[in-house]
Amino acid sequence: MTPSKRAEADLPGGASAQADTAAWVEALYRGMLLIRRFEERVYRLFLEGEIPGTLHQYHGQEAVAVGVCDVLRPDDWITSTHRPHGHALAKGVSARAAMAELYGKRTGCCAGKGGSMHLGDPSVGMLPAIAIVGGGNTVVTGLGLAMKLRKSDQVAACFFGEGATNEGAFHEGLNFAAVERLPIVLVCENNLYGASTPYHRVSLVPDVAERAKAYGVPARIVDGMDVLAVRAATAEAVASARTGAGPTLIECKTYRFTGHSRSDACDYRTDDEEAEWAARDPLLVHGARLEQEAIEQLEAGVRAELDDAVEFARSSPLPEPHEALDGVYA
Amino acid sequence: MTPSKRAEADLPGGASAQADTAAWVEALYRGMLLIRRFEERVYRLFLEGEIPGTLHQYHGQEAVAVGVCDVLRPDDWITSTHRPHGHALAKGVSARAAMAELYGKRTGCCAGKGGSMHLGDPSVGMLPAIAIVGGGNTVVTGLGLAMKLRKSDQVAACFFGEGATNEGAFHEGLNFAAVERLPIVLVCENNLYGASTPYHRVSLVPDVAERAKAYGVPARIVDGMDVLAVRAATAEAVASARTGAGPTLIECKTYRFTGHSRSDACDYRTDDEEAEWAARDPLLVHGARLEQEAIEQLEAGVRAELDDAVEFARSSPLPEPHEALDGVYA
Amino acid sequence: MPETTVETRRLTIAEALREAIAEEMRRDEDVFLLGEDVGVEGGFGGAFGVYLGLVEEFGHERIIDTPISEKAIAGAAVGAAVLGMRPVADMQYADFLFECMDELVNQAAKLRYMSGGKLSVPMVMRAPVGTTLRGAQHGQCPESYFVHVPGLKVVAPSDAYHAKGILKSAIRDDNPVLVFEHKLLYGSKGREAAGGFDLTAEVPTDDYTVPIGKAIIKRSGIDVTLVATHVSLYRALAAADQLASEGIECEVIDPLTLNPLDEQAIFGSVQKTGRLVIVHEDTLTGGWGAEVAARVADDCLAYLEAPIKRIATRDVPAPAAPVLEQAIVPQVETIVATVKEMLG
Amino acid sequence: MPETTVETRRLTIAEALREAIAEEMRRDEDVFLLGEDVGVEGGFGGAFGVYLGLVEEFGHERIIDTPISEKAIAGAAVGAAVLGMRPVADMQYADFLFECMDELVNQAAKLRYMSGGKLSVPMVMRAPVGTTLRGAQHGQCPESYFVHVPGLKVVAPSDAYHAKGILKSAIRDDNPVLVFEHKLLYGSKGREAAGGFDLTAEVPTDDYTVPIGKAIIKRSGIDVTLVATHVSLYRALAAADQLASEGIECEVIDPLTLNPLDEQAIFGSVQKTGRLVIVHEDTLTGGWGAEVAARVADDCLAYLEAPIKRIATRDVPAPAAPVLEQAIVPQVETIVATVKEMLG
Ligand SMILES: Cc1ncc(C[n+]2csc(CCOP(=O)(O)OP(=O)(O)O)c2C)c(N)n1
Ligand SMILES: Cc1ncc(C[n+]2csc(CCOP(=O)(O)OP(=O)(O)O)c2C)c(N)n1
Ligand SMILES: [Mg+2]
Ligand SMILES: [Mg+2]
Repeated sequence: MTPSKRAEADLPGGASAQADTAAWVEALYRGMLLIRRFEERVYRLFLEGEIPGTLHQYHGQEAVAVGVCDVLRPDDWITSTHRPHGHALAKGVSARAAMAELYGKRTGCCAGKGGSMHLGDPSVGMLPAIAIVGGGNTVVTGLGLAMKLRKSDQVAACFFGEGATNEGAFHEGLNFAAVERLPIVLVCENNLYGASTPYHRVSLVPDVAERAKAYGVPARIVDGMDVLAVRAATAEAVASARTGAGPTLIECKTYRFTGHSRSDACDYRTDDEEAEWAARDPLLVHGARLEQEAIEQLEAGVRAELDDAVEFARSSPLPEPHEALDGVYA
Repeated sequence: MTPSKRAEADLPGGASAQADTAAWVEALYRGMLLIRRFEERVYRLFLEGEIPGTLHQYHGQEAVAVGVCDVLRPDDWITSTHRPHGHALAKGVSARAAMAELYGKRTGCCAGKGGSMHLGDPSVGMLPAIAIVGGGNTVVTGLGLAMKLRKSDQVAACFFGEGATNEGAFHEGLNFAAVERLPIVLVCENNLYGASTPYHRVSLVPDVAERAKAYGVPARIVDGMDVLAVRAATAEAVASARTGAGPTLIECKTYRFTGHSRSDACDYRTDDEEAEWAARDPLLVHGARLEQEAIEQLEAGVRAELDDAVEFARSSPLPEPHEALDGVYA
Repeated sequence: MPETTVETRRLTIAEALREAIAEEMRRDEDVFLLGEDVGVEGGFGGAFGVYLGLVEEFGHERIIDTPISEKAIAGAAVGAAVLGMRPVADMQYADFLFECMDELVNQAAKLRYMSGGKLSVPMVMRAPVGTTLRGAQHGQCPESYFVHVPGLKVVAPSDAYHAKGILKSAIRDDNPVLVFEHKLLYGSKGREAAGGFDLTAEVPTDDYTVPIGKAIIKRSGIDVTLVATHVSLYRALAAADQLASEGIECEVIDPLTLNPLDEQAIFGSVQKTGRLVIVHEDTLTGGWGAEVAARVADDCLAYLEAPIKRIATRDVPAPAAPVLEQAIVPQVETIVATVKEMLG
Repeated sequence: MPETTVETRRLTIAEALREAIAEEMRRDEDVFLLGEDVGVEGGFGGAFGVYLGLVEEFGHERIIDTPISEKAIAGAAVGAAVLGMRPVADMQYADFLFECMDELVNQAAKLRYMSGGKLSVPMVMRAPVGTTLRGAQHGQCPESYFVHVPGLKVVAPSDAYHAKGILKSAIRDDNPVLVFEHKLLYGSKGREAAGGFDLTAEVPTDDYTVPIGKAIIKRSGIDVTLVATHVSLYRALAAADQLASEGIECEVIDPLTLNPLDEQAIFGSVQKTGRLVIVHEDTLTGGWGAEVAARVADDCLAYLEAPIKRIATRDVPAPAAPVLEQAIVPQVETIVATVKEMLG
């Protein structure tokens, strides 16, 4: 049983099961590490002028993407946001295809047309990321509706920030999902800020989970810095969705370790606050469950994977200019 | 002290105050009666082909418009919906100006340009009614914001149906009003149906008031068939808004006695349900507080007022075709 | 137009649309309908009765009554389409499309391209248009906004035969297609507005489709080309009748599809007539008539014997009073006068 | 252009806009600003830094940080304007306007008319446009959608002098005005994109305004008229430079206001040159260039010596890869080649 096949199963007991568990704990760590190192590389390559465009990075929130996607099957779907690198890697977009996309290469997961803000790949169950805040929250209802109408037991997960909960899309999407009992998991990454704006200045209700009540939707608040906590809550929500019980909202309390976008110095946050959250780094939290040696091995593996990804992206061909005109219509 | 000046005051005690009270109780009844008879006339005139266009009528919900507007001052504002006749009359649009507008005459409150769905008049503190469901819910925040910025003690009330609460506009407007502590009263007329659709099929939460919690906004549920109940809740909400405490949502449980629009036979409602609500007719409920003689006098007065209004509308000039081009830009 | 050998009946546009949806739903399990008030028992069958009877046949699973949430309706259609379903979404009035522009413009139209062509969005959005005494927020003809969106297709049928056939094409198309119909043309009530024309049409009993992207020559002529849709089309035809009695032969073209536009049909006609009048009920400035004029002014300039004229609703919101509404919407007399002036 | 006697400094567009807002807020208590991230301490001063420093001077009462709620932003602006305030609303990217189309198209543009002319909606909506490597949802130039809305005014300044002056006019205007600026032109970074042109301009220190509805002749010429805005304007100027060296004299017009369009300025130029090329970064089909072309094909047909050409962004969503983006957006070479072909 590979980690991703574990799906809704509980942590296994017994001897060989314990080996399984260890491998799975490592796999979760590796998933987060890949995102962290990917983001670090990408940031450097961006500063060096190799990667064009703009970036919204995922450092700090790795436990959410990995914890959620670990529960999902390949034929489950996710929607993502302007900050999609972590979601993409966690759902199974290869580092090569993601990196090449950031480079604007034809081998990218969107053939160079999506770029950082629209990473995604239908073949692994990820829509091109929607960079309109809240945009995924209505579209995901359609994914759920298709699954329901086809009586499949697939599930769709929708990632969004706490800032998105003030959009009309959050409201309409959640209510429709509730009424139709769609197989959807709403994953709110509450990192306290929408761009520079702290949530407490734009919502009198500090917990997004509170809002779910307005729609009769069950909600859970979890430690978004602990991949196992995220995973456990997701497993419950996914199981419930698969059996037709409708949507669940999971609010993951988390923090982005970088600026909102590439040029943000985060002067609207205090050093204390940043330090406090840095101490809860998901790699530290989960790393404590691994041997140091294992971590080093994983680092090496990830480094190799990213070396390869960068090499792949660099050596990939640019799209031909005329390709810009393809793919608008089917 | 005229009834509308009574504003947030409690029902008065004492002898002359009791006369006042009686006059005020009558005034409330008259306000509702005017709406009821107005709607009945309009419907007949529409069927006879005298009134063009389309109609969404207010029969049955009179206690809401009258109860709310009785608390408001002339310099307070309201926003209204596709079903605005009652709100307009209650806020002070004259029966003449309203009727002429329905006739498409130049003397109408919107010079013939608004029609049934956009009745309103800035000079009595009523925006042209917004016939986009939920449309008033964002615009009203601007009214409130202007009042707050100018440090006036005005208040803006926003009428909307329970159906509107599923629009993104409800969500964004309410949250923004809450965060900015705007002097707004949100008046939800929960008449159980949005067009043919019962609310319980489009919301898992039957009480709209429940939704207010998601924004930290206090909410009250009141008997929307009793003008005094509506008035009392509004008085509290308005007082709180005037002192800067922010918005309140009032959910008025009510029922429309006619179809959604002119051609609706209401086959989606049961006779039993209709009969049950007919027994709670706001004119009956409040009529019980008046002498029969007083009621007959009021009927006569209203009849005369409406005879005059129809006569005024009939004899008013049509707009000149070229006037269609005026008034787009200031 | 139906061939003479096929069996036909006369249907209104509303009946034809209903048949199209029912037949497609029978043919393909992936087709479903969603919108406000589309399937409530004892209800309206949609704002204009087009869906009456569908819920009885297909049940609430495939005829989905939604909350009043246009963003959810459009977003759900987009998402379901991505997974291969073929949603037919209903907007009671086209005026409400402004509530779900993001879902249409930023999502439906772009997801395929953003994915590098890896996915498709085979959805239909139906939206009734038309200035019909309901005032400024229920009387718009917003086709032109969507003509401007790369990734969307826009069709505007004006009779029962083409409405049924092109709706079927839209449902089978792998792209998002917006279908705009005119409220006055649904049944027989609009007959007067259409200048007395019979709005029913012969519709084959057998399955057929009408292609997206092909215009229809409604009437042949050599003096001037009239391009028009919906009620304006019937007014153009009425004008052509009047003008014919004065010896002026108009060629009347129903573009049927506004994007992709069948420009060749229009170019061909203008090359023959040398004169072009475009008539639409959408407002003038920035309306789709401008696009037609611009293309002709580029491709057919040498053939033009007169300035290109556009007759459109005046640049104002729709007023409620009948006398005012009438004053802003293109009328037969204006078309007649314009053509005469061009030729005089 | 500033007269020689007034005192001026060179400013970027961002600086000029900031000054305009600050001066208007000082002048008129009713002016205030609202939008996302506009006034957070330690924040960005809006998505492009235009508002830096404003909250320090005017406080959070008049510089209002909103939730991420575009409908609330636009709706609040509408409502406040009705009561006589003069809100300046901020849309971080013009792409997000699709989230508040109802408030803009159905409310802001129509309330005055619906009221029979009894009220006004003196609001401003600022929205940065432009294809700048951010992909399909952060690279649109959606001016044309709003040009189509009766009741709205649409301006598109391209240098600091006009940006400041016309934003002031917009704030003082009693109608809803959408102000579209190009992201690449805010500071000095866009210089390269603009063909090396200096994007700063001399801006008077004293109060001045630039009228809405008046075009600017940026360069005089007799052979062909180029109409363009934003980055395309600078590319048109660069093309004109190149063409001049080959003896072709272009007249380059910045319409500045897209609605109401200064058609007389364009007609006058076309009557002189007989040739018209419109260049814009909005996509081709249904873009505002079509309206310009249609008006000229109506009013100036007899003067035209060549087909009217439109050079616009290709009809696709904006791709992310630089090489693809470059392929769809109008470039200097295309303008040069088009003009030569027209004259050849
Ligand atoms: C509709 C819309 N409005 C505004 C933006 C600009 N914007 C991009 S990200 C962002 C903040 C989002 O905050 P949140 O949802 O909390 O996500 P986070 O960035 O914290 O991951 C904003 C305002 C946008 N992309 N879309
Ligand atoms: C945005 C929008 N969607 C749909 C409609 C069509 N419509 C008009 S009234 C109505 C029902 C409204 O229900 P509710 O808000 O409960 O008000 P009620 O009619 O019961 O007074 C609908 C769907 C509309 N006018 N605007
Ligand atoms: Mg956030
Ligand atoms: Mg209702």
